[in-house]
Amino acid sequence: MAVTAEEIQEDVPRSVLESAVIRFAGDSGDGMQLTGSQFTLATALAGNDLATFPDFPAEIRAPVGTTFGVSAFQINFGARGIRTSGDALDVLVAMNPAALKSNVDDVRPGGLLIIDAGAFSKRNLDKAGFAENPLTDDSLEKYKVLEVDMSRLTVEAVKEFGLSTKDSLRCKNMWALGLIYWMYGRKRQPSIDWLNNKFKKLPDVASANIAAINAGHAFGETAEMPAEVSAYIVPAADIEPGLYRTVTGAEAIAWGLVSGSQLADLDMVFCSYPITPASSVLHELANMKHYDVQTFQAEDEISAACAAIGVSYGGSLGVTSSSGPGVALKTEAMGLAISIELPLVIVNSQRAGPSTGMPTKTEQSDLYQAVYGRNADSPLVVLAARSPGDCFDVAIESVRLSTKYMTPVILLTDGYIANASEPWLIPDFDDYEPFPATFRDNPEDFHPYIRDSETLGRVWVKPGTPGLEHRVGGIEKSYDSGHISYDPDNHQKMTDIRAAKIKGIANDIPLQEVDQGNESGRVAVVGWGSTYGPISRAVSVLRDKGEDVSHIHLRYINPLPRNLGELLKGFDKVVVPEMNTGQLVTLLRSEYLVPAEGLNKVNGQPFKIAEIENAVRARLES
Amino acid sequence: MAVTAEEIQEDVPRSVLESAVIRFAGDSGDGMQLTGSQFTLATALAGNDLATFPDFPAEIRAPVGTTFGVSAFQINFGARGIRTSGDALDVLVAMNPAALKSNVDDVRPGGLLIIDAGAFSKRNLDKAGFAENPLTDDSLEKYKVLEVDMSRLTVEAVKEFGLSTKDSLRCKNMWALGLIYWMYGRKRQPSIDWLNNKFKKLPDVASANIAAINAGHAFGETAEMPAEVSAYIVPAADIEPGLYRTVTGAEAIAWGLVSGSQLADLDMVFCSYPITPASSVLHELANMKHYDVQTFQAEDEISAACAAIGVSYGGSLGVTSSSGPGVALKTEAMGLAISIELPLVIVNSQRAGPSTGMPTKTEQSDLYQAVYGRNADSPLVVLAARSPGDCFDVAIESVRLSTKYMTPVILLTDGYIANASEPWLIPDFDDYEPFPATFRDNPEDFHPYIRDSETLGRVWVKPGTPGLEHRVGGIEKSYDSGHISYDPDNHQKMTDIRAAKIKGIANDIPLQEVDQGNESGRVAVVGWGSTYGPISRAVSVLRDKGEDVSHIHLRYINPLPRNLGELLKGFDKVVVPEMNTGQLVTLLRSEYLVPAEGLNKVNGQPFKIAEIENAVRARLES
Amino acid sequence: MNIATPPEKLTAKDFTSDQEVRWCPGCGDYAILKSVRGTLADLGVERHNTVFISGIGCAARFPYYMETYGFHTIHGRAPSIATGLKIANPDLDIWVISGDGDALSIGGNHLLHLLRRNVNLQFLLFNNEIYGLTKGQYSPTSRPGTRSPSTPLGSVDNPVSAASFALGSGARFVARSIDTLQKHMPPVLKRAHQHTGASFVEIFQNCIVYNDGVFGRFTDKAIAADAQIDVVHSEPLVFGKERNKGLRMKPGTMELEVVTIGEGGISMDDVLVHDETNRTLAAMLAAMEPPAFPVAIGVLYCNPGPTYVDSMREQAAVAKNAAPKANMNDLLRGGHTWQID
Amino acid sequence: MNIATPPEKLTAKDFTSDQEVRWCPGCGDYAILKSVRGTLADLGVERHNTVFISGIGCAARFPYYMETYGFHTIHGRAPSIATGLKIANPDLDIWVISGDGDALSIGGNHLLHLLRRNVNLQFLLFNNEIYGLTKGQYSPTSRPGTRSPSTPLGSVDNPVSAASFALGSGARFVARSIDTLQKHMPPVLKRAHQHTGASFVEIFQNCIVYNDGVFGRFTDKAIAADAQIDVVHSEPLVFGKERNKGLRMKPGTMELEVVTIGEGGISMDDVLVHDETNRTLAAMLAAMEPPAFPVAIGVLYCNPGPTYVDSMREQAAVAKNAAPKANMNDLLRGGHTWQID
Ligand SMILES: Cc1ncc(C[n+]2csc(CCOP(=O)(O)OP(=O)(O)O)c2C)c(N)n1
Ligand SMILES: Cc1ncc(C[n+]2csc(CCOP(=O)(O)OP(=O)(O)O)c2C)c(N)n1
Ligand code: SF4
Ligand code: SF4
Ligand SMILES: [Mg+2]
Ligand SMILES: [Mg+2]
Repeated sequence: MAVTAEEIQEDVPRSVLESAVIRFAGDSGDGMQLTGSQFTLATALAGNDLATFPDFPAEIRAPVGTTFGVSAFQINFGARGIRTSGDALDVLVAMNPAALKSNVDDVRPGGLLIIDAGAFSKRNLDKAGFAENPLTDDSLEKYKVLEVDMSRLTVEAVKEFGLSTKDSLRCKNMWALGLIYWMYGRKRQPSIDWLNNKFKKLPDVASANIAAINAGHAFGETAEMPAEVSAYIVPAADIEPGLYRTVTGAEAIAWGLVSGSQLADLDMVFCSYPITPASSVLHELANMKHYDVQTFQAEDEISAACAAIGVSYGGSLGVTSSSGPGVALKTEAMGLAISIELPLVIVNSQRAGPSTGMPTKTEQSDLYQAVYGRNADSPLVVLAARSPGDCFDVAIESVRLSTKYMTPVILLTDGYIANASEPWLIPDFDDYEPFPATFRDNPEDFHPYIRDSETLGRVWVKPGTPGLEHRVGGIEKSYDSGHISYDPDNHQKMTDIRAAKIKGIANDIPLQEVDQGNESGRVAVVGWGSTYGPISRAVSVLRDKGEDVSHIHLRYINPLPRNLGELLKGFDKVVVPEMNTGQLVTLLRSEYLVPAEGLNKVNGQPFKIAEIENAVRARLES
Repeated sequence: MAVTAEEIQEDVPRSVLESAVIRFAGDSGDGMQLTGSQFTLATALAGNDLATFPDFPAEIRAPVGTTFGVSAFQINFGARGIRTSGDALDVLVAMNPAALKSNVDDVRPGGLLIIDAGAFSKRNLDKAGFAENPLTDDSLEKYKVLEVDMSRLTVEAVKEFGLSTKDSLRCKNMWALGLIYWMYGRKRQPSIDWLNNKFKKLPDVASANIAAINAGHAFGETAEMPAEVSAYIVPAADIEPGLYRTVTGAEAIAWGLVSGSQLADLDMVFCSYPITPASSVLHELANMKHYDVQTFQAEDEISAACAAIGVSYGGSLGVTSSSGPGVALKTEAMGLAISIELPLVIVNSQRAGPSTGMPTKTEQSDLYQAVYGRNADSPLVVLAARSPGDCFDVAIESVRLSTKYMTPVILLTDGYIANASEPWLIPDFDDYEPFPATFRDNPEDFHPYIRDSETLGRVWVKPGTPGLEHRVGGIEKSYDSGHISYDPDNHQKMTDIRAAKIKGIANDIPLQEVDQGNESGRVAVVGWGSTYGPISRAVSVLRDKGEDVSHIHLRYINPLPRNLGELLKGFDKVVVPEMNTGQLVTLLRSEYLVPAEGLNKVNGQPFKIAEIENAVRARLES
Repeated sequence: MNIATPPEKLTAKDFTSDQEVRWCPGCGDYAILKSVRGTLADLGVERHNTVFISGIGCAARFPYYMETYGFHTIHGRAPSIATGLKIANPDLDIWVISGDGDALSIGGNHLLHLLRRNVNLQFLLFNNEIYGLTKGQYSPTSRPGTRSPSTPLGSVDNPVSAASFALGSGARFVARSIDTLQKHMPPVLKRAHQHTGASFVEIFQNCIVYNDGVFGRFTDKAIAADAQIDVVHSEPLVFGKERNKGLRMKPGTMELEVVTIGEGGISMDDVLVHDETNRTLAAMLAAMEPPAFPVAIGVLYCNPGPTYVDSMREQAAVAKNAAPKANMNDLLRGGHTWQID
Repeated sequence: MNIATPPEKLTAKDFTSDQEVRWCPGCGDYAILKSVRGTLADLGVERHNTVFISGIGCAARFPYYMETYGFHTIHGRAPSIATGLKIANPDLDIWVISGDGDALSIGGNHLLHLLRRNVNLQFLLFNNEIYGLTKGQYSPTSRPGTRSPSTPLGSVDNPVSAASFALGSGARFVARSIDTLQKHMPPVLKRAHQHTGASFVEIFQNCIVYNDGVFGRFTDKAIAADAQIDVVHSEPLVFGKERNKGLRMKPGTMELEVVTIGEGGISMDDVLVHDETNRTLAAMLAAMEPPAFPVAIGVLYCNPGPTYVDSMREQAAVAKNAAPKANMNDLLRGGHTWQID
């Protein structure tokens, strides 16, 4: 493999690393997310595989210098396949005491701390809640520490551009980036181009930032580095060839929904009410009017869901999106969509709860809500995306199933997937099989609840079609005719067919594949959603050590793949890691009566590889 | 045992029956519910055990004479314990063609039809959709038919009181009641007293109705009855001694909530938005201002739930009530109550769904919603009432658990229980152990999330208490202090303690008892809610025939009784009849990995005894 | 089922579906149904292009009885569903049917936003000041003191005025009629239909079962002429059996008063002329209550403005013109990319 | 923790909790917080008797910063929770804090019903015409054309006017102030506190991050005097740097106009005198928009009426007086009973 960007020209001796985990942490105003995404881009261009984890503070702009105002961006990159943003940090860049305080525990012993000593004023130490200056006591003993007065060095580096001190200091993230670029032999040019473009109208700011990058880089090249700090090279990974870009889950969902509606030959109206971490899908789509996408910011989630139903009733594709508390409000409307049998895609970007919970932290705890969370017998389809890139395909599949079977589909993603970006092998849209929706327009023998004998989906009619005028509602309907019916047997029949329709979808989805390992054996680790990365890595680590462990990862939560029961019964143990208190595990146990055990974590953070590895090992040994 | 009302004086030979099932059916305007409840009262006074099933039309006042305007009232009474309103009818009283049409199929072959021939005009036959007059073709062959021109006979009987023909005809339900009174040897006096009281201000109307009862009764005594029609006696049942009254589920819920709040030494505010079949609880409580009950009819269900949370935050007992679609709207608020850890009782009077479904028909399909239906890990307590009278105790238990553990409690009842009335051995309120709520008022070492070490419930503080000012919210809270916390480990700890608190309640509830049968054996029939009657009867029928079947009926759905798993494992088969597509069965299978099987019915009607009997028999034989 | 091409001129009967009407005999809803069917026939609209959307309630059963497209949705949410439908298909002619509970209790928020967005459709509120379908509880429009199953001692809340609320929410068309006024209602409905934007029409509707005669204070034959004023744009605000009563601004105040023409030196010139484009006047008319004032019916306010869906479509059209032809592969390759060989 | 007996006279500092304030530096919320703390101290209210209830949003973080009881609830529902609390404990002094999204988008219906019921509490709406907490999407009060992450080409909906909506919903106290007016706000808050019933106060609040300067059109120092009018009951409606501008009814119309005293024969006598009990005037004042008109601040409307919880309690008291002493056994045995021996 080869990167099209020109090869790195080295003049320093560099140690070779298989992978590295770096976290940039600073105040919300320090531009850590930008720094992280620039480094991500440079790393992708260098041909490494990578995964990232942005971690925002809950406050818009918390008071400067406080721990709850710390913003961080983590990246794991390597010469091998990378599945998670990394368990423990090799390098922490801490731009102030608060950033050090709230992140240092994640650094592996012996890891490197790069610290802006210029920010360690008494005032900042106080704000961060340090009684003692950690740079002067021995609390950082177990790490390598590189103290640099980045603040002063940055101000000096950008002096010539006449910025205020405040504005000068805002370049210090680029200084840090420059230093890290040097450490890992990254090329500066793409970031320089990006800065020139971003600050087109403020050339002094662009130049200052570029000067800061260069200064940081030069510091690495020329400074007398302490012995512990060296320059590295992380060779390119063996990556599937093709055209790549980075993509976040929110982007991929948006593009997948648009792609799905194009494959279904439908206009799409996306109806939503802002909520963290779901809003970014709305923002993305609001910019896509030229793709026959309309966005409707409703007055609340109920209205958003209902408007989406109105859209689908009108013969376009209605999509709505929220996070757990907002999806809760859509529940009654989902019941209507189930009863009225219209397409509807509901995207849930899960976050930590209950109630307001921790809006900026990730969790997978809305599976119960998705599968069971409605009054009455109300089956619908539930799908889950495993990674940012996977969101694209799952979104398309949601549209396919929703329109083909005239049913609501819930697409589960989460705050981690929504915000994290990963390199993505861009698919060719022409490779996707279209699934054009069909509308009834023949009045002959028409009834609104006539069903397709194969899918059991009912006919879809666009109001405006002559001769097909009809009336439907959320009251129980007579089989075929759709008229109001209180007939006992009819209700039984309708309940049964609603259930059969969803169950039958099992025949239209792929058989469950084993992601890694054998089709039977000692332990199956079964996951869904964003735990894909850590499970996958943990299982490959275990397998590398010769353990008989397999990884099964579900995209289809309801209905479940039709071979899943058989598959699970082939393992002595089934372990189900989830970022909740045990939800998928309930489904698997009741569905297949397999003694699946949960492995649960609800602290708002993705699983660490070691957590899964250890838990599975414990099962192997027991 | 003896009935205090004087004993029946017989002068006709009567066949003795062990039990009988009668249904009164007529137009909504025909007063069938009144007729039914008068007969119920007379039957109770005669010392029979009984169960009733009122079945209203969905429309307020459907056009006269149509099948969808038919209103019916069924009663099963007997000399033995009665558990259901009866599978098949022994007698159908049909006041018009529509009533015959929509009810005749429920009459057992050989059963008696008592028909107001005077209402079988061409017009009425047309409205009911009869092509032929069923009285003149042979479609009623398999029944005994007593045709009487009740309309004409009633008009004649009441002539002397000078009512209009229309008003005269409104007495015909009393004529039918008189006839049935004669058939079963009931005393007329209580109904006569009731009529005199009800029409105090319209003595002519009272007299006319009384004359109609007497005329119907006299018709039975004197008319040349066809051979098939005879007079019966149903001996008094062996009923637990004590003071009785009839009670509907809605009444019992209301009184139980009031009792619970008195036992907890709290004022209660009941916050609700009308919805069928839940409204009757609101209506009942709206009349109870002198029991320190306030009712608040909110603008919607969300507001009702939130107001109830405000009430509990204020140190009174907040209760809210609705049916499935309304409870769906309360979901987000329930999450707040879980997070904020305040008492809240949520009564769900279940009805057939999804969506608007069949509001007047019963179903048990909101168990998933109750147990799993929220975003995030959101455990709460779920209880279920099995019968009208049982509602009283379950309501008290809901208040007890909610206040003791500072948690929302969902009380599941259904449309059948809410409307059906049964004889109720009135408990002595003084027998109930009080469970007074305690409020923190000591500022020393106070934090709002301090917990009781035994219950794990947090402290309850009344705003207005000096020195305890504090702030709480739906964001994740720091253990103890209650301050906002985004700390990962704290979220894990709080999630765990919320779960542990609810799980721990299993130690504060009774062990599961076996309602009938042995503690282990071939088949356990496990039920919850209003299926109690038919399961109980079906199991006793089977046991009478020597079958090894037990009946286990759950009041506690979450947490489940701590011995339930053991108990179920003692049976070869576990059968779970539910009026849904299989919800409790999911819980039992996942919780205990027992191969429980569902027996499901969703036609808006309670189970018939035979349906359960046959299904269990099939399991016994397989 | 109907044939695809509508006949030359449809009649009220052509707008009648095959569903049996299931309101209580004598319910005011029948009269409204009749008016609406007749109005549609008169307007010459096409059945297949007409959609009735309703929430839940007695009123909300309306769509079943119309031989058009109809959607009986969930309680209070019809405005949102109608908004989505209009966005998806702006060419449809949409009528929303709602009750006082549906529109002003559970659905108040959606109504507010429908009105401020000015979505182009007709919104008919059947106000019977009671919850009919759930058997007679009081509603947010019930008079204080209303005894109902949930307020056995009489309600204690102040009712909301539907028309005042609509005006406060930014409605640009507010009108009123009465179920029994079979001559009055059709022209009002036609004006509503003609108005581009959200047309809000409150119809006083008698619930014969749970709230019979509650509007008697201004609809009883004997007093109707003196207790109602039918407001007409550019015409003086006169009423009364003798048409000798009028409304004017009470001198020196910001209040209306009823005057008698020919008494105390009052002439026709003193009487206010109705200006349906004036929101202040509309608000004063909406607030009038008997016995001090007559109840205003007719078009209280009509002042068209930009509508949501049209503005949205225009913006989209501009964006489409500006942007290159939509192609998914272009989109996916639109950002920073790199090639791995 | 505080001691149980409040000291003689509390200061603003006594109303300051130990929680770190977490708004963006420069946010208008700080100024409002300062005013409220000062006002409570001036009013001499007791901390333990004071409760702040909020929904979700930046504004809704407010309760954490007050050394009183505080409940940060869920988005849009604070009015309902406050209503329940007031029913449970009518003696509490309740302040609801809300944002334009919280109160007028998701929570519009509850606000309507809070106002029409006239629950006795203070409702403060921090209107920054944007969703702050969720990072800057437009809100129902945003000006048309507002560019935001969800409306990159500019919003196309007509905004709702908070004060007009409140009046249309039946509010009996409507006032306005501006975050930066530290002298103006406290008296307005005191009037709100003094008023028995639901007191609605809209406070224009600058979101420095997502909507900075959106109120500049009437708050910029240079133009403020000419672009604001502070309305005071019984005083003429004059404003302007020279205090020579006034409002009057445009002759022959139902509209306000701005006049200059001393020009074109206009004298002080021509200028309207503010009558805070007149809803029509209040509605006209609420609707005024620059540049044609100044923005009205101060108490636009105050006209007390019966309040929900008090009426409810009175009704209950009467019922309790009338009915026999409550005893559960009596209740259970109240209907028709029979004895089985
Ligand atoms: C979510 C939900 N809550 C409550 C109900 C019960 N419900 C049905 S209609 C109605 C009110 C009806 O009143 P209105 O809108 O005035 O219509 P009317 O029957 O008077 O025409 C209520 C409370 C429901 N169907 N759904
Ligand atoms: C049910 C629900 N929906 C959406 C959100 C996300 N949300 C939080 S605050 C907010 C709007 C904030 O705007 P505003 O009320 O104007 O307050 P501000 O932040 O501007 O002070 C939204 C949409 C939520 N928390 N809960
Ligand atoms: S209950 Fe009232 S509103 Fe409903 S159909 Fe009957 S009369 Fe009409
Ligand atoms: S986002 Fe705006 S409203 Fe929110 S705290 Fe920051 S400045 Fe204030
Ligand atoms: Mg109504
Ligand atoms: Mg705001």
